[in-house]
Amino acid sequence: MRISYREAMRTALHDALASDPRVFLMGEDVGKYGGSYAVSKGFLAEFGPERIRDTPLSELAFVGAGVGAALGGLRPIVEVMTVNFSLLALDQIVNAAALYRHMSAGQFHVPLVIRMATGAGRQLAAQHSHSLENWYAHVPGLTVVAPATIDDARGMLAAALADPDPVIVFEHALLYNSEGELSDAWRACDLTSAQILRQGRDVTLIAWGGTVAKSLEAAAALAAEGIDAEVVDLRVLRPLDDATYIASVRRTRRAVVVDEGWRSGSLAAEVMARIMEQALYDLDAPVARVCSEEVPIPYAKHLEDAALPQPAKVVAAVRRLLGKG
Amino acid sequence: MRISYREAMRTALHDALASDPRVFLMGEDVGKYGGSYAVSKGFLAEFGPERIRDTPLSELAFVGAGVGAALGGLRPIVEVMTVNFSLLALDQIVNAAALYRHMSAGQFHVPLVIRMATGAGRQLAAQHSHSLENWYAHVPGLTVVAPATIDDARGMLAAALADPDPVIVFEHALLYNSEGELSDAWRACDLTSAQILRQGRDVTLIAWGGTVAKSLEAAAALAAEGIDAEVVDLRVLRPLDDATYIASVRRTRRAVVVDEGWRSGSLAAEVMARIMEQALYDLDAPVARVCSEEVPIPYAKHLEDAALPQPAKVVAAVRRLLGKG
Amino acid sequence: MSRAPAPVTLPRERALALLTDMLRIRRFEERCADLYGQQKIRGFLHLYIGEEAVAVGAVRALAADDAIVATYREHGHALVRGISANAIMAEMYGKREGCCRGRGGSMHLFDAATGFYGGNAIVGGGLPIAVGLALADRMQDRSRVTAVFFGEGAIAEGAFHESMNLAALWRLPVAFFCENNLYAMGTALARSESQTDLCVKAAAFGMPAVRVDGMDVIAVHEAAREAVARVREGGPCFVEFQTYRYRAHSMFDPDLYRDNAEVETWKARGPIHNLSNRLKADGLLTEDEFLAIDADAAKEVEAAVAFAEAGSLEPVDDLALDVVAGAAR
Amino acid sequence: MSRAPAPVTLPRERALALLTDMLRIRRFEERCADLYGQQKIRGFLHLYIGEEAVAVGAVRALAADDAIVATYREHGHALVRGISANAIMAEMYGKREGCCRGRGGSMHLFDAATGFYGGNAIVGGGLPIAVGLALADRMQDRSRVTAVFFGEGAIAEGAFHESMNLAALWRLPVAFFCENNLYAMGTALARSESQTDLCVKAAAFGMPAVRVDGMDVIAVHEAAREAVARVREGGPCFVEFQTYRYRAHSMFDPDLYRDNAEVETWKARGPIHNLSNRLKADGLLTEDEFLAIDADAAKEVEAAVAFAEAGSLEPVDDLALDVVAGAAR
Ligand SMILES: Cc1ncc(C[n+]2csc(CCOP(=O)(O)OP(=O)(O)O)c2C)c(N)n1
Ligand SMILES: Cc1ncc(C[n+]2csc(CCOP(=O)(O)OP(=O)(O)O)c2C)c(N)n1
Ligand SMILES: [Mg+2]
Ligand SMILES: [Mg+2]
Repeated sequence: MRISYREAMRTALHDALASDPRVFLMGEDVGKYGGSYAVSKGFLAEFGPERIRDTPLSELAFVGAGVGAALGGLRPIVEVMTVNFSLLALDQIVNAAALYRHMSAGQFHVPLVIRMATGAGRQLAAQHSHSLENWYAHVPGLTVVAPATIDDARGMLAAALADPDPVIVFEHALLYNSEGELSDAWRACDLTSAQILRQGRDVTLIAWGGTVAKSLEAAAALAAEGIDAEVVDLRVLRPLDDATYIASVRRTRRAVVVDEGWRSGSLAAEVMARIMEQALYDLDAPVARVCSEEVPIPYAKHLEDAALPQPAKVVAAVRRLLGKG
Repeated sequence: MRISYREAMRTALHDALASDPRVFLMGEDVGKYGGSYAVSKGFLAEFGPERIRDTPLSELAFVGAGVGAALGGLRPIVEVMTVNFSLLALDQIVNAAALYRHMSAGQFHVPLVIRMATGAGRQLAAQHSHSLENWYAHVPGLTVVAPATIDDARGMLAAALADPDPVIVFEHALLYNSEGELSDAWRACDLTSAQILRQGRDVTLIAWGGTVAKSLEAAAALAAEGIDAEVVDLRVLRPLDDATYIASVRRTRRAVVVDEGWRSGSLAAEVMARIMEQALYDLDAPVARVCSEEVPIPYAKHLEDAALPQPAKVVAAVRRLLGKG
Repeated sequence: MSRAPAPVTLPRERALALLTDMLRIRRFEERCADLYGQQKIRGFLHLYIGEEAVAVGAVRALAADDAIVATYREHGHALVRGISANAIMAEMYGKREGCCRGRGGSMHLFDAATGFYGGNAIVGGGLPIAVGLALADRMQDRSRVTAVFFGEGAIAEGAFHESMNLAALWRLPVAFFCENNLYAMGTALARSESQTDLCVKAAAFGMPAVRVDGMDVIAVHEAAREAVARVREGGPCFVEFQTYRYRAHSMFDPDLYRDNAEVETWKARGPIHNLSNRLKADGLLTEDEFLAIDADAAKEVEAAVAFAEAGSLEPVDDLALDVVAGAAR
Repeated sequence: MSRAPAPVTLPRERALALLTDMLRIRRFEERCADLYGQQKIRGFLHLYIGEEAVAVGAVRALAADDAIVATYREHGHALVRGISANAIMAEMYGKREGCCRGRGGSMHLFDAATGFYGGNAIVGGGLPIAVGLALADRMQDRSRVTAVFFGEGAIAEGAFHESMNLAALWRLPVAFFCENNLYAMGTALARSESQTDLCVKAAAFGMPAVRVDGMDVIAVHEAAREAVARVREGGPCFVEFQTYRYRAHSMFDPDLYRDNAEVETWKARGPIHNLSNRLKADGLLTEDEFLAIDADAAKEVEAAVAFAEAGSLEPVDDLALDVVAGAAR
């Protein structure tokens, strides 16, 4: 069945709400407005204002209320409209959600799902274009996922809700309109494994979220040049599934990490460090990375395009790795 | 002259206040209380409540007020008591301080200095023991420094105040009581270079802030075993001075990065990635890292010690690198 | 609206200036909506149509060197403040000739020359900055006032609370100008505030608080002038302007949360014909004069479009400029 | 204090129970201070001495299955709630027998059995969590009340504002118990709030707000009982307990910001002799009885110290437990 990412996410949410009375959705404009990305359109009428709970503009408190509601036995899905606004809620995420189990020595736990749109590419300029996945992936106590495929948009939420601890779900804003085939694999979605989306022998492209499609595009372009790229979708950003991408790199002996975050301090760096730690002697060349330039994301399209990872930059990086630069 | 880190920082602050009427200090308990680390004790009496400005518990607003005051022609030094509370102020730091110059295309800039204590080691438990340097070092528009030596405690502040853009100063809480010789070098403090604190031939230890002393201690222990370690203090976490540490690694052909942050998504990873990118073929072994364990920092001393990087762990990592593990 | 229009209490020239500004904003923004449809303007675009009286009456109450901090719905404020329509339009085209060389777009208009400190896309994000600007003025003995505009939605944010307290505690010259258009995206005031009387909330900081009909530019102007005078002398002040946006929140908003009757009721109170009718009733304006002002406004806008169309693109090589002083590191 | 003591309005047993709890806290904390000097307890230690009437009167006003969210100054609340002195002391020793197996320490006492949701070292950090607990109760039709304790310093934080609004807007069963001890570290209330009448601030959310003498445990208890009843039926309520801490903010605080006369004035109003004098005046307590209660309290504390001393250390191999379910990843 061919559906959009939005529809997949929407169906997943609908399922969760319909099947578990403990689940509710809370956030700015999830109800009357229909969700700022229209993911929850119609839900208010169907599930009512208690379970489709519009909140005031109070990111810190409604995320914290999600922590409390999870402690109180519910399974809240808190929607922080975009990662940009999550900066206001970080204290509750890092100092409460991520720490309760530990500080209480396992007496309490926080089965909270926080969804947020992330990323750039729609000319929303500097304050609305952040990609801060690596900040979250740095924090023990959190599980961080980035559904990039239709299957994951459909399947990851249920796994996140089944998790007894907080899960952060990053939905790249450019993905909502993307379409694809929903396979049966969505039912087996886990929060532990990376996935090989394209097999190849010459180089491994490691991507997640918004850079997966760009990497697949790059792989297609490379194929036309006779370069056979493998594409790994990390899917889960914390904990990283080292086994999958490192096995791939061992086979291809070359890798490019494609990350929409700024280069310095990126998750790409973490992946590179792990490859160095675990597979240095299997490499034929240093692992490369294509990240966002180290600038705030500008509004003008040509500048925004230049600031972000693009398939052409990935292709160029691969060519350099293969000495064909 | 032998002085404490606290005294060095205090003198630097005093100098700045005495020599530039645009400079003022603002934060929780910087005045009447004397500063939570006693750095500004006595300042209120000397400079008055306008310039030694106690704030209510309002991290978001008083940091943002610092941004505004900097835009308005002052040179605010905002003290966020500890990095743990800076989570509440991140929006103003990331979405305002770091972006104003860019969004306004250079019409406005934010000469703001934000000081904060960081790090663990005093049994303050999970919510009071964060090391989030890498979060800040990830953000374009910010300069991030970590004075670890007496000279830097004395000299970096003036350089930070001279910078036309926001500078984040991380002071590791365990350093305040440390003592050392103040050399004349403090006058030449820049915000650009890393520094070699100990020369050695066999391995490079790369550290900053709270891990510098631990690395020097490890180097001393290694020397007793006949292993000659070079110790690089990064000093500046954004932008990183690649030239210095990479030249060192080229000489020693081995490196261990010592980082009090959690391993995943650490600044250590960034350093490793850059070494891979720039000096892979000069390495005799994968670069190793000693970071905090991936757990919230516990209260009990034996657990806290186990969670943090320690000289013995650095020594062990070096031994492993040299095949003497 | 069957009552006779209230008489105009301002001198004709002043009243006409207000009318002119409102028309300039209206025509500018209507054109923006077109251009968005044509994909000449991209990203988020938040129109101010319906709310013009607030920016016009309030900004015109400020002295030339007062400071302004605004939101993402700030074209009106920028235009009235004196950023040229050309520079704003070119900015929204992403052109080098824009007031921020295309880096900012609709939500991030800045202008040092006129003390326009943005354009902020974080709800409530401008409030602490305004406090800091005012603090700098006070510490440097300048008599400048900082006016910060924000929607009623921002009042639920912690930033509002913390900023109001700091400004009141330190008696800083900040004019808190709240544009209460009843909705924050799709969320009506009563569904976001336990206390919908915003002046009560503001007064709880010990700050004077006033409510004004934001559809009446003269009332806005007079209230703002009083507030600004008070702020210049005595410390912060809060003004609630009761207004309404005719259009959707942004160009992405399907506008499902209000009913048409409500929109029409507010349109009937529209700030432009509110004033023009009164001027006409007082014999201070003819229909021809009105049309001439309107035509001038349209002309200014068309010139701005032409300017933006003819603009150039910032070289990609300059991407890393203006991150920190010098090139990005 | 030359007036005759006010009569005790509670039955003797109830009043004695309150006295007993206050003495338990007092002796426990005095011992903590010693132990800190001996470096048996480390990290931050915030003593509640002087404020005992608040925790005792308020916690005793809750039903057994109500929820509590507290701050880093929470030994008293934990003790009254029913976490054993043994488990608390062992926690502060960093021992495995502590209520959080040594992971939390003084600032992070937790206990699932008694609904004690911590111990939070972020000022204001517990407020949103309390809102969420109450939301969960409401949505699950439980009649539980959540009591959240916080200092007056927390009122300046955005978290207070946002949480008060959510609780009032959604009419959630939260009792906001503000411990106004006049200082936030070294910052006096008047230097942190433009409006020092905290009830005015709270009432601006449309929430009932009450002020009580926090040195009078009976007054505290009665006000808290009323508040809790109100919350259980109708929605949130704010209570300001006016109290004072006799000791420094933490063991690191040189306490330079208050003068001795002020401290002494408050000590004269001390909650323990306030109540014991009244009981004696009413003929409900003899000095011997008082000494016996006090001796029991001291005995409980000594037993707790012995328990903690005899405790064991969590194996370092278990460091990564309780990060997420299973071992840390
Ligand atoms: C902190 C933050 N949260 C959420 C958003 C998304 N958002 C943009 S505008 C808006 C509504 C703001 O309403 P209001 O303050 O009343 O201003 P108005 O748009 O009505 O002028 C929202 C929720 C944002 N930009 N910033
Ligand atoms: C968000 C935050 N900022 C700063 C601190 C440091 N700090 C700890 S307690 C405290 C004072 C709090 O005062 P109050 O809320 O009145 O409680 P009290 O200590 O008087 O009981 C401060 C500033 C903190 N823990 N959290
Ligand atoms: Mg609004
Ligand atoms: Mg207090």
